[in-house]
Amino acid sequence: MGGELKTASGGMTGVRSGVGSELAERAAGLLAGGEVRMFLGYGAGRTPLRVRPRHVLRPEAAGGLVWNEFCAPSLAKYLLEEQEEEGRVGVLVKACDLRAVKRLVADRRVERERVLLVGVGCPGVVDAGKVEALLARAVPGEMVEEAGVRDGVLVVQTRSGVREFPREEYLLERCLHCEDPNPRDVDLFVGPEVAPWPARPHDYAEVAEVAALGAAERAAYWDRQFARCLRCFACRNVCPACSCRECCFDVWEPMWLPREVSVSEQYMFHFTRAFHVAGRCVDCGECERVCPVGIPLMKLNRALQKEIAELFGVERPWEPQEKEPLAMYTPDDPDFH
Amino acid sequence: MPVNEPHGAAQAAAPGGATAGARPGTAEWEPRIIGFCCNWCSYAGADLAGTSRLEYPPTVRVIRVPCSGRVNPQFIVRAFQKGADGVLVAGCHPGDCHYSTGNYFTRRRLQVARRFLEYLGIDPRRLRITWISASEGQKFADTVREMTEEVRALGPNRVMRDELWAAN
Amino acid sequence: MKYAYFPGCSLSGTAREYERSTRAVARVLGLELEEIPDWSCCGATSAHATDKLLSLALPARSLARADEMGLDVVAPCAACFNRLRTTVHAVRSDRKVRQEVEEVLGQPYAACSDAYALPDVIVNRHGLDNIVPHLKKSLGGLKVACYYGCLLVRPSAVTAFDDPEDPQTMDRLVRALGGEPVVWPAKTECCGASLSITRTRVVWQLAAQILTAAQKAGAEAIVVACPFCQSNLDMRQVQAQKWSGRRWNIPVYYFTQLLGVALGLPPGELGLESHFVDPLGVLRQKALV
Amino acid sequence: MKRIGVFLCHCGSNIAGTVDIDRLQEAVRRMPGVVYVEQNKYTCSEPGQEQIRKGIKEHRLDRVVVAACSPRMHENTFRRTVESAGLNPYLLEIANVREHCSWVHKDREEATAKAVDLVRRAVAKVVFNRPLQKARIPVEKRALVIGGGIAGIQAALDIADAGHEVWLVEKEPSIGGRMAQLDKTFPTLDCSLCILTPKMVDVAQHPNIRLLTYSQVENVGGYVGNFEVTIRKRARSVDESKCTGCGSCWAKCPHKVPSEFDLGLGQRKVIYVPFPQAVPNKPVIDREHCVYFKTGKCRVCERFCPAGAIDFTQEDELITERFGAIVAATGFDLFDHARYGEYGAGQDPDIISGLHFERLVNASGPTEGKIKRPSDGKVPRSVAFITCVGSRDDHKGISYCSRVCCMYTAKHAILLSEKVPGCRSYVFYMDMRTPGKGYEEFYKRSQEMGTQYVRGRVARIYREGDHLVVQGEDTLLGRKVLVEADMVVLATGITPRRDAGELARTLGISYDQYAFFNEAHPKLRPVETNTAGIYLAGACQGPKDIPDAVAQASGAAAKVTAMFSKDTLTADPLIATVNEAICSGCLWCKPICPYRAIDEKIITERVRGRTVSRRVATVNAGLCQGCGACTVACRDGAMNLLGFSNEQVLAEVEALCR
Amino acid sequence: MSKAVLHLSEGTEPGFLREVEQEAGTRVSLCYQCGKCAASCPVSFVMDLEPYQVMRLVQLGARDEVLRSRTIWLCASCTACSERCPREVDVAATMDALRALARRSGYRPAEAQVALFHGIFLDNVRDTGRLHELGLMVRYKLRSGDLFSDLDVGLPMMRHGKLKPTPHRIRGVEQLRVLFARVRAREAAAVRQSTGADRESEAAAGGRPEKGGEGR
Repeated sequence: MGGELKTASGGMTGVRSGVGSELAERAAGLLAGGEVRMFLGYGAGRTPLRVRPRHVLRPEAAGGLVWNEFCAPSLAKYLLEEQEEEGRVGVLVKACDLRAVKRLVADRRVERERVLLVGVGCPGVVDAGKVEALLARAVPGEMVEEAGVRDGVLVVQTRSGVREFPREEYLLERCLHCEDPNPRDVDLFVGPEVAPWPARPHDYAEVAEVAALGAAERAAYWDRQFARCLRCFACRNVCPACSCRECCFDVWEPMWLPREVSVSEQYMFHFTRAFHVAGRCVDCGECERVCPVGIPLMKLNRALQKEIAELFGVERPWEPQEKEPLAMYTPDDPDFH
Repeated sequence: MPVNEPHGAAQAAAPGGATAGARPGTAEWEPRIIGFCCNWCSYAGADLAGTSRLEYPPTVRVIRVPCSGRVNPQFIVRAFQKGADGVLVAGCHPGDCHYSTGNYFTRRRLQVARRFLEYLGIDPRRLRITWISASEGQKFADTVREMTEEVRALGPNRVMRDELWAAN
Repeated sequence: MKYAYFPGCSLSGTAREYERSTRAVARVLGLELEEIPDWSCCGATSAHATDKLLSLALPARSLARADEMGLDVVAPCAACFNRLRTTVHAVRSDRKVRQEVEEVLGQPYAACSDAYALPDVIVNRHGLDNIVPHLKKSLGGLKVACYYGCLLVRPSAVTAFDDPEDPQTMDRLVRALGGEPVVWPAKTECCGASLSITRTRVVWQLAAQILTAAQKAGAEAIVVACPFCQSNLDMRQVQAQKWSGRRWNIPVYYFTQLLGVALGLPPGELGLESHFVDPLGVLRQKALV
Repeated sequence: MKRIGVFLCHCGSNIAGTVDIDRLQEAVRRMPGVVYVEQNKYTCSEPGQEQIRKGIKEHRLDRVVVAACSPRMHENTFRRTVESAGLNPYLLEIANVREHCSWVHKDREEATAKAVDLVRRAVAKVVFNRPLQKARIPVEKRALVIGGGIAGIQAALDIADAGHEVWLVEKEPSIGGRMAQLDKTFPTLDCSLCILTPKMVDVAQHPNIRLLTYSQVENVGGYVGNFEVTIRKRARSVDESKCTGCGSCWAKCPHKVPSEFDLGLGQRKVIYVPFPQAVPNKPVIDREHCVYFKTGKCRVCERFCPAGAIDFTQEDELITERFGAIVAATGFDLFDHARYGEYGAGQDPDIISGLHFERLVNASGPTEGKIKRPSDGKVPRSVAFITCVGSRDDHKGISYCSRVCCMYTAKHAILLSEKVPGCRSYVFYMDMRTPGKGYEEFYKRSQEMGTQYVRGRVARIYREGDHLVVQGEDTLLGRKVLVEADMVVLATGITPRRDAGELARTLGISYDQYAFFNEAHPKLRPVETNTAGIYLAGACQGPKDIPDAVAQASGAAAKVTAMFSKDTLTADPLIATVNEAICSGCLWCKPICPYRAIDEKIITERVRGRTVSRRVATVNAGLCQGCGACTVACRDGAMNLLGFSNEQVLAEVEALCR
Repeated sequence: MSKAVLHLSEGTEPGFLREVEQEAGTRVSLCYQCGKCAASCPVSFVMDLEPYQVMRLVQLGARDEVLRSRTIWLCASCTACSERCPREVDVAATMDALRALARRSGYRPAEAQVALFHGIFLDNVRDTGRLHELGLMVRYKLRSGDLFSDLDVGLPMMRHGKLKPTPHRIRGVEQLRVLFARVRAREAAAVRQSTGADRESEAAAGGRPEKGGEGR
């Protein structure tokens, strides 16, 4: 990746790193050639640590597209609204984003032919929330002026100086599990393939932590977590498996989820959200990343993945299955005593 | 997998006097169990328990559904949320379902739902899924009796209770 | 295979020859029998005829010692086997019964060890294929009526030894020894065991029926696995002949004695001298002795 | 706001005996939406129903709740009542305060509290009930009868005589079933085949009946009025159109095997008809034993067949057809007496079952009607009959009474004394059960002919020399008895066919712990099953004699013809329905439906000024049976189930938890 | 079988059936008089009541007639009846129970010698831990007065060494003594509890079976 510290700020006019420029050219070419009516990529964000989704309609505007270690958000869910317009849409996808798009296609909410997938090898992206929290504790009140990753180390410049964060500290939790950072069977691939790194196995360790507690402690644990929930529905909005046209939480009759914010309604919301994606969650971790109050939503999703793996022998429940585990049966499924 | 609390120990104090789960007016707390019974087998089994005058504790209230496959896990959460101390889902024996495959889906969904509720802190003994045929009136009565004793030992359900929310 | 050996009271008395032939055969077959230290009487019929708890507690005392030895129990005598098995079954299936037995016994008893009949151990668990290599002589088609009596096979839910109506364990053994087990209808008819002293006349009648049936089936010998059956058919055969006026003169062997003969053991070691009906005549005919 | 009327039933003392109806009424009056509450001693009676009609009119009720017995009993009754008062029949809910409350709880306080909850549940649900109309589904006016015994034959003839097309499928090469194996029938001693053969011929010649023998039902799909059935017509290796039934093939066939029809007592050729009066009188090649199929040689039958009808290359044929109704008449098997070690465990050739005796005494049987002992062919001088073998035995057999053994044993005794004068016949019985017309007189006739009836179950039977000894007890005397018999006939009990459970699963009907098919109601609906469109006839539903089997067959036929008398059937409206406004078209629901009732369709709608087309799910009202499994797969609740909707169930849960 | 009229409403004790069922642990009420037990019974020819007749009388509550019968003492416990009963009634266990009830209620056993034999057998076991056959034979002959039977067999048995002269005393005899005492104590408690029941039935039945009898 490389690129001097300065350019990493990704300012509108900054010199592009290698992949960034190749991406911009390809996007412009696609738009100019009319292959896609729009290209969905990343643009500079509010702070150097973050980027913002960028809908590019005109070839000349493609210059604003960036690619760096801060491109954490998944762009898959934006395809949902784009389905209503005619024409094909190009979208930049990392390996985890590709699983999200496959999920939407499997759920027949996005048609594969109307999407042009542009894959990019992902070096592992920064967990901006975590870094900002560390900074806030270390140098409260200071803004991030520049930030960049050089040789696997995140370097952040603030008013009082430069701080460095090693890779294990700055990476998003999901990247630690990433077995293959290069999206396969995409339409186009920009930049070089990235060498994979030793991935932490899917051993549901964090699920087991809570599971080991006694029943009362578990209930108390989740009470504390759910107590913080603002019901902002960010987790639902970002989730590729939550693609209903009108979510049951918004339906007035029947009132699945009363609007009152109380501990029992929190349980109803979180149980339902997790159970609705059970067997279809692609473990992309976006829900946990976007949750403003940091509720460990992946613990819920992975607990369900673990049950489904154990009960029905689904080795990789986070990969879209050919038949949805809870929409099929075998006569000799495990039974109740 | 999660450690379930031994009988009643972890469920705070024994349910003496009017506690959160007690019904108004009853001195001693009685477990409140919601039963989902499928019309063709377990509801008929419950009817048979009636015609055979088998006695069992009045702790279960039955909701008739066409098939156990109709029971949405959200109904179960709604029951626990609104004050149920136990939920019973009874269907036909696998292979005997009137709709041929309904209970196969019940078996899959509620296996996962039951373990997930356990993960969230509800003791799995509060949610019992069992198969009762139209000729098993005795089994229905025994199931209700066993479940009542188990839930009584566990005490009133504290999880998902607004009262608790107000308490701490 | 090693077993806790529960000989029972009659094997040191009226069934002396059953004890000696059992020991001899076990030695040859490499079957280790370790006598339960300080075992006591199983109570036989008198205990359960008097008090149910007594009939369970008495065997429990010896069974508790077998538990400590960590060995399953083998009982040559059908009555002891039946009582031991009933106790193990009762204690395992009912917690209340276990508490009562422990209270009366004055020590814990968890019914860990199982109890097996001697024919079951030798023919089924030890197995015929481990016996055939040791055989020295063949019974030469000796026609044998295998008599199981009642306590070995009934109640089948508890004894679980063989088919209660048509048991075949000893028949298979006799065939393996070169003998010819006859098909006859009184295999599991009772010989009136507990009445042999108090109502001897009844035993004569039952013995007569059994011996006549064996005779009609062409049996040259009867083989048994229970001291009561042996004494009622052998010892009282003479009396029954006087009482009924019939003649049978059929020798009654313990299956361990016949097995011993086929293993080439001398009659002296098998207690063949202490029979009432001459057991050696038939064996000499078959050049077995 | 809804105007709900609640009618509380006393059911005599069945409910009022344990539930305090007055306190219940007090509590119900305060429930939201309830404008009228009333008590009735017998709500299901005519005056009770009249009060409901009056209540609806006077109080302008738009919802009705009846707190009485189980909805499985009178839901339809009260729907008709409500409909006759001008209210849509589906605006009704039943609270089961009898089977689920008053009958099972003794404490009056607790029972009343529970009754209040159950009524509150019904009231909370009825608020969300919507007026529904019965859907109309077409009826395929063709009936399928499974099983060609007397019951199947009678049902087929009755339906065909009513002018409808009937397919009769029989597993054996010929129809006739168990009755064809019998010699005479009680109590009239008619020759069984003499009264059966005419009916078999009628079936073969009836223009409306298509007869498929040597065939089995493999798969049943669809639902009442529209069953889709796949039938496997096994290869006979004989071309039925050419074969004239002249019999030269089975005369010349060089190989013999034990005849199943004669239960192994006699032999049959490898190419055979099971019995001379077989219908169709067309042989079948038993490919398992046919030399040609093993070694490719022989083909004698082909050489001697004048019509060239032999066709070794014939394959099994799978025929699929649509049927409106199905009648199951698969008959019975006999209890296997090998389970009784004390009765010889099935090893002794002279200890035979009642059906064996029928074959011995039958003129077209293996011994041409002369009663001979299977072991050595000797004519028996004394025969012992034993009833209740297998029946009424919780330990080794079946707990129920098989109803016919006493009578056919009496018949056997009569036939024996007629055919073998001077032969002593003993019948060991426990209770002589003679319930039918002319049955007791038939028993008396058996006694008059010298049959020795000994009251007591036999302990054991053993062979002694060339005869059998039966050891029993005469409990009227209180003494043990012994009988020396040349032959013993065991009257073994009636059990369902060995594959009855499998067929029940194929048909989707329920069966009891013995695998007899479950009737809809033991007293009121004996020929129907819980699966609409599938009817029962004969011993497959439970042990019965020929008169009952025939009566039940005509009953089933009447039900079928009643269904066929209308062109369409009113289908239950309680089916799934899609709210197209919410439906995302993800079709997660589709793989769940066992009846393949869910499909996708494209709808076009105007959205923000533009016409847009999108995919939504749609439910075929004819196929959907209303199980609701799809509604749970639909995350956003677009798929709902009428009569048990999400709104209703949620309301019920909340009502019961308060 | 007594031919006296059985006054069902006064001459019988309804509680007797439940008492027997509890003691025997089997449902005597299920017996439907099929006779298979009697047909299987090897010793029914010496019994005064057939096994199913005993069951019938227990069902009817004819306590005296059953507990005075010879049948309950002559049953050889060969369990052919229980094995073959189509209603799964444990007839053999019922006979055991009736013997215990008879002894508890003080009925004189109709077969005194059988009861005596069991008593001596158990005393022998209690005193030495194992049964000493010779001791049993001698004591039984003296107490029953039947001195001369089996002498023709006794001598040859001696010769064959089948009659061990000395009893074998086990080490744990004390444990056995305590065991028998505890069983006796529990039985006495059962008697007190049942005699309470006896008093009501006694009033109904009129007259008390005479005391005495050898039963231990």
